[in-house]
Amino acid sequence: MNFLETALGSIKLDNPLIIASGVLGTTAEGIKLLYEKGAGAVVTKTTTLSSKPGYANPTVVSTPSGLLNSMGLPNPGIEEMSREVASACCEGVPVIGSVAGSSISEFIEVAKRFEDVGVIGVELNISCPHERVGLIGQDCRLTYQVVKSVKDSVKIPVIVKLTPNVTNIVEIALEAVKAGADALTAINTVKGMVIDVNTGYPILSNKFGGLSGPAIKPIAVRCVYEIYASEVKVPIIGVGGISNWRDALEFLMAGACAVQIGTSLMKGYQVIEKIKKGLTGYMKKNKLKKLNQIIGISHKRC
Amino acid sequence: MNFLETALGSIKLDNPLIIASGVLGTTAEGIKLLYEKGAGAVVTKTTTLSSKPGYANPTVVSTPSGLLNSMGLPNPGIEEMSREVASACCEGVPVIGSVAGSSISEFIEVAKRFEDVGVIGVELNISCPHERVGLIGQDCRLTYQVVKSVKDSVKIPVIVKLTPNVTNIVEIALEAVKAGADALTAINTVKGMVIDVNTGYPILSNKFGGLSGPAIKPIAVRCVYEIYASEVKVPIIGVGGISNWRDALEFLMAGACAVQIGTSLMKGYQVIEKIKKGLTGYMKKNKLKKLNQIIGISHKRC
Amino acid sequence: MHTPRVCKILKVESEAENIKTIYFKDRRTSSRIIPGQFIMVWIPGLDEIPMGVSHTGLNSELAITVEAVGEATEKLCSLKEGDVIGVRGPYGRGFSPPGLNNLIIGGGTGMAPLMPLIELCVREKINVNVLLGGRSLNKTPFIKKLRDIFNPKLECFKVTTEDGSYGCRGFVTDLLDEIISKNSFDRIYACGPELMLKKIYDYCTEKKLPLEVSLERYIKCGIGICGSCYIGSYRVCADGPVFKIAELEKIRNILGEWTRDSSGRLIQL
Amino acid sequence: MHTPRVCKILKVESEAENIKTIYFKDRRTSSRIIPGQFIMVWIPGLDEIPMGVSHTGLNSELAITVEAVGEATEKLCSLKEGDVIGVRGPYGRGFSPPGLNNLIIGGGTGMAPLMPLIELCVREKINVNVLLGGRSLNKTPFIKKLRDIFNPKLECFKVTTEDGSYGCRGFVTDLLDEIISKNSFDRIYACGPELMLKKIYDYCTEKKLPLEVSLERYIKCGIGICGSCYIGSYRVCADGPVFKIAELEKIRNILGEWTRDSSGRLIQL
Ligand SMILES: Cc1cc2nc3c(=O)[nH]c(=O)nc-3n(C[C@H](O)[C@H](O)[C@H](O)COP(=O)(O)OP(=O)(O)OC[C@H]3O[C@@H](n4cnc5c(N)ncnc54)[C@H](O)[C@@H]3O)c2cc1C
Ligand SMILES: Cc1cc2nc3c(=O)[nH]c(=O)nc-3n(C[C@H](O)[C@H](O)[C@H](O)COP(=O)(O)OP(=O)(O)OC[C@H]3O[C@@H](n4cnc5c(N)ncnc54)[C@H](O)[C@@H]3O)c2cc1C
Ligand SMILES: Cc1cc2nc3c(=O)[nH]c(=O)nc-3n(C[C@H](O)[C@H](O)[C@H](O)COP(=O)(O)O)c2cc1C
Ligand SMILES: Cc1cc2nc3c(=O)[nH]c(=O)nc-3n(C[C@H](O)[C@H](O)[C@H](O)COP(=O)(O)O)c2cc1C
Ligand code: FES
Ligand code: FES
Repeated sequence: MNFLETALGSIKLDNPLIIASGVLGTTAEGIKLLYEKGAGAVVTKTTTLSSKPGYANPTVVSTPSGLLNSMGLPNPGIEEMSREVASACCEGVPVIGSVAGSSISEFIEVAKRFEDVGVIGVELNISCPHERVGLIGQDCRLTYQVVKSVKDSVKIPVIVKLTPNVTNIVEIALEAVKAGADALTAINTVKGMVIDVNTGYPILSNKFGGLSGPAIKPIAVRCVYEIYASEVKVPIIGVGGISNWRDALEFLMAGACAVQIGTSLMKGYQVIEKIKKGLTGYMKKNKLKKLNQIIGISHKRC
Repeated sequence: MNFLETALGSIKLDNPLIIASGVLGTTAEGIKLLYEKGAGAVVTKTTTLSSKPGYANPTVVSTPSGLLNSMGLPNPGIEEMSREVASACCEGVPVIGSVAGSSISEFIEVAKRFEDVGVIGVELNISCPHERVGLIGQDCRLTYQVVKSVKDSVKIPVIVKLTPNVTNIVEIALEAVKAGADALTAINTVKGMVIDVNTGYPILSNKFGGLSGPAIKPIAVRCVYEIYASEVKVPIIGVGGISNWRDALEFLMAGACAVQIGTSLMKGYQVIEKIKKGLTGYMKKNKLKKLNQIIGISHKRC
Repeated sequence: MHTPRVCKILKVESEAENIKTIYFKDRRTSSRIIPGQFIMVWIPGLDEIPMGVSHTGLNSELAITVEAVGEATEKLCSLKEGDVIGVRGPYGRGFSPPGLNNLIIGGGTGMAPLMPLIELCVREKINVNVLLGGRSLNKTPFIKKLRDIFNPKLECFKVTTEDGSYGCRGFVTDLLDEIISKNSFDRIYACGPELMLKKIYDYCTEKKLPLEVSLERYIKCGIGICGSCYIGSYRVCADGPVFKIAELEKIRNILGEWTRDSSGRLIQL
Repeated sequence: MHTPRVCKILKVESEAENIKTIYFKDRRTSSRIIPGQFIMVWIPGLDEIPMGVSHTGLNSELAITVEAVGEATEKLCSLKEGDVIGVRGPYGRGFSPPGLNNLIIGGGTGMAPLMPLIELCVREKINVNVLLGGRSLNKTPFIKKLRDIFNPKLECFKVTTEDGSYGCRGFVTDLLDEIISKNSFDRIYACGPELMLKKIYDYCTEKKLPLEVSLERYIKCGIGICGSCYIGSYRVCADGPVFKIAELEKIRNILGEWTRDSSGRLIQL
């Protein structure tokens, strides 16, 4: 019996552990390996129409219980990325294509090309804190426009990835749903900065970056909880600082139907199986049969 | 020679280490002790017109490299708090009164009462993430109104404490300065939540709380850097996750004229002298005479 | 670290009227606790309150002894085996290690944090004299437990009740003169109602006796950061709850006179 | 942990034309590094690039040997004693410990990460044979250092230059047949241009020899998380940079054929 099956609307997943965008899902072989290592699905590196080299190094730096990155969305462009993804999809790997662009037509084009090669859905990255696309997810109108346009252009589910760098994440979530979002991913990284005090230089070449890892878990859990408590009724994918099964469970209880992991892959691929094993153990111990029985239960505990 | 003197506009401080609001500055004797332990100034617990019991416990819980709290602004009301503060001010302790209220007139009244007992300035708390006052600091118009009204009613410097829980902290900072703010404090805590996975209960009785400690340092440094880089020209007080002199230095380099410490007092009062000693050592080693020589230097390193 | 660890209740004993002793296991607490330190007990969905630890046993077993005085303590007293509570800690500064000859004075549930100290003395065969005060036999906890412990050497254990239903009639402080004149104590430990402690403090100050008392104030964070529990410039949660006589000297004008409520307002005791 | 630690440059040596060896101290790296692991070197305000460690000495002393091939390496090569760099690491998987009889093959600055392995063998008196290939005497690093090391037992150290300006004329791979037919090696280590490595790989596969090579790909995070450095399903920064022959087998179609640029685009080598 599989205790971990879950659904994101029409997307059925064998287990709720999805690999977050930008974390190792950059090539066909990388994506396949992540699936072999147990992921329920893999989100690709965010892809744009043309290739982007990303920012100069340093692009990552440690912070207390976290990691700050400003990769700058390096990607080979959809032409080449869709070849990589096609190869993974052909072998049955559930891939979600992460999409960004500097115009609505670019979003549409990239999403369609992902659809063509057989992804199970696209995730719109309107939330990178160190990118211009991040501005979209900080604005209701832009969010609506981008989501609506993509939604009108593809048949596969459209997932919208939200940023915590807003005054009210629920407002943006509602806008995305109004525009047709089939699911929401919360959260992308939190905007931050690290300065080297020996030299005075901001360490990242881009100065600002996105904070991930355990440090942001309380922020991410709060966002998921807030969205689940709102009128938003589409499935939520929780992400931010998950590094063990208890963390994953915390997001499920807050209202997430699935979770993504990113930074914790730093500790090795085995974190995937460990989390699944832990969750399965928890389900058995508590005589639970389906994740549905725990998704959102924190909202009943008050 | 005192290497650590600094100024926040007309407020001169012996050293840049200020005790953050809500952290031990609740009584006369507490405030005096913090000053004896070496603080450059002490901000009081945020005070309202009438007494507030705060939220039920649990009001604090640990997070990775951080602390989540939702005290709920417990305070004895300005009548009683001003007596405590008066006693500290009489003995020459530089006290900053932290002010909140549920109406503009309450803000004004509390600020004036603080002024009457001799504080060196007031800090307007419009930024608590788990309080209604926090909504003020998320809105340009409300920020302007509250700051302007207080500014028009007192002669002492008015410091405005900002929240990171906004889309664009610079926008709010500019509004506060337009309304007459003499200095800005960045940042208050980041809105977060922790769920106990054994029971499903959100741990804090108020569910949501404010994240502090090292986890939020990269967010706080970013905010200070962004404000300093903007048209805002008033002094900035940096706060968020400072637990050693290198952390303090990071904020100074990002553009803060002074810093506040809160959560790191958990490790004991000696953190105050340790930070001062570390900063003095750094100044000497680098043959620097005044903090001015390092304040904001990161902006020249690009 | 300062996150409640959820523990199953192993056993609940009725200790006296409205007073229950609740057993559970928590390795972190049991491996670190010093008698006199306290823990924060979380009742999910309701409250989190400070509690002394009234027993430390084998295999990480611990107990708290709770008097139902309000919502949280009533709920705690109604819990059954198998129910859960959360605990974090241990916090604060505990009692000094016992000397050669020790006097322990407890008033009501104030005896709770002193119990592990008594257990320690008995285990290590250290001389210990115990005075326990209560309102009446039914309302006084630990009588049976202490009798069981002290049966072999009865002379060391004395009880007073206000109504005389057990032991001597009166207050525990009434016995001070007698016991202190007959003995020379290296340590005197006390916990109970603050007015009782104040009396003991005055007595010991006069006689220059080495007193330590455990105090109570409104605890929120428990980790010395929120400023809720000040007594003078001491934080009960971090600098206490145990204070030595030299420290009490600095707060003698507050002791037994003033406390602060949840908002920080001064309240006459 | 993955934050650059700023270090003062202690000394800069000119190693060959456009190649410098830069000495500095970093305790964390020196106390953990295994030959073959790499560090990320930060040039404040400019770039952060992967570098092998070419020397590990006493008192946390380390060195990198840098060939100026672009902006970052040129800047590094222009630094002087007293200037600062930042380093984080060590990262990745290094070489296996040497066997009884070892062959080390380096091409140009590819010899850098192999130097500490040679130092180790010499220090521990382990048999080691070294082949070093370069374009010409002026352009080939480490010749003097290796000659100093090997003077007492000259037979183990051979150099080839493409122009014959030193040692044998030709490629280092030309010497394989001879040295391998005369010896039986427990380990063969190689690092250098990928086409050279590919040749050595083919040779060793045919002869079933225990080869390990160190590869290069575009490194960004250095900690196995960003997916910039894939070669097949291996991450050079975390699964490599050293790969054993059985692993190379799985990427033989990529080796010497394809790499990826900073954007992840495939580039023909
Ligand atoms: C260090 C310490 C150790 C203690 N040990 C024990 C013990 O071993 N056994 C025991 O029965 N009691 C102990 N207490 C007292 C116990 O914490 C209170 O009785 C309990 O908190 C009351 O909660 P309530 O909701 O039942 O009552 P309420 O109706 O909320 O209040 C009743 C009284 O308890 C006080 N109180 C409420 N909440 C707190 C709080 N968070 N901190 C301090 N006082 C509070 C109130 O001020 C009031 O005076 C201890 C207190 C402290 C400070
Ligand atoms: C594990 C490893 C160990 C290395 N050890 C050494 C060494 O000991 N000595 C030495 O001289 N060189 C070494 N290199 C190569 C060195 O990192 C590159 O020469 C350097 O990054 C070039 O930077 P640049 O700005 O000077 O050149 P650019 O003009 O930016 O580029 C020149 C070449 O270097 C490559 N390059 C640029 N940045 C990187 C990067 N971040 N990661 C990988 N390749 C890059 C480019 O793809 C291009 O092929 C090593 C590389 C790796 C992966
Ligand atoms: C190195 C790195 C690269 C990332 N790249 C992307 C990206 O390209 N697109 C995106 O939507 N999110 C990206 N993210 C954000 C993650 O997908 C995720 O939302 C975030 O890291 C929080 O999850 P975590 O704490 O589990 O890492 C990246 C994160 C990291 C650490
Ligand atoms: C227990 C606690 C209580 C706080 N109470 C207040 C408050 O009353 N008013 C306020 O403006 N900020 C309050 N804060 C926020 C701090 O002043 C500070 O902005 C924040 O904690 C970040 O700094 P730190 O990481 O050094 O703690 C509180 C923080 C903590 C941890
Ligand atoms: S309870 Fe917070 S300081 Fe003591
Ligand atoms: S450089 Fe990021 S995974 Fe290797």
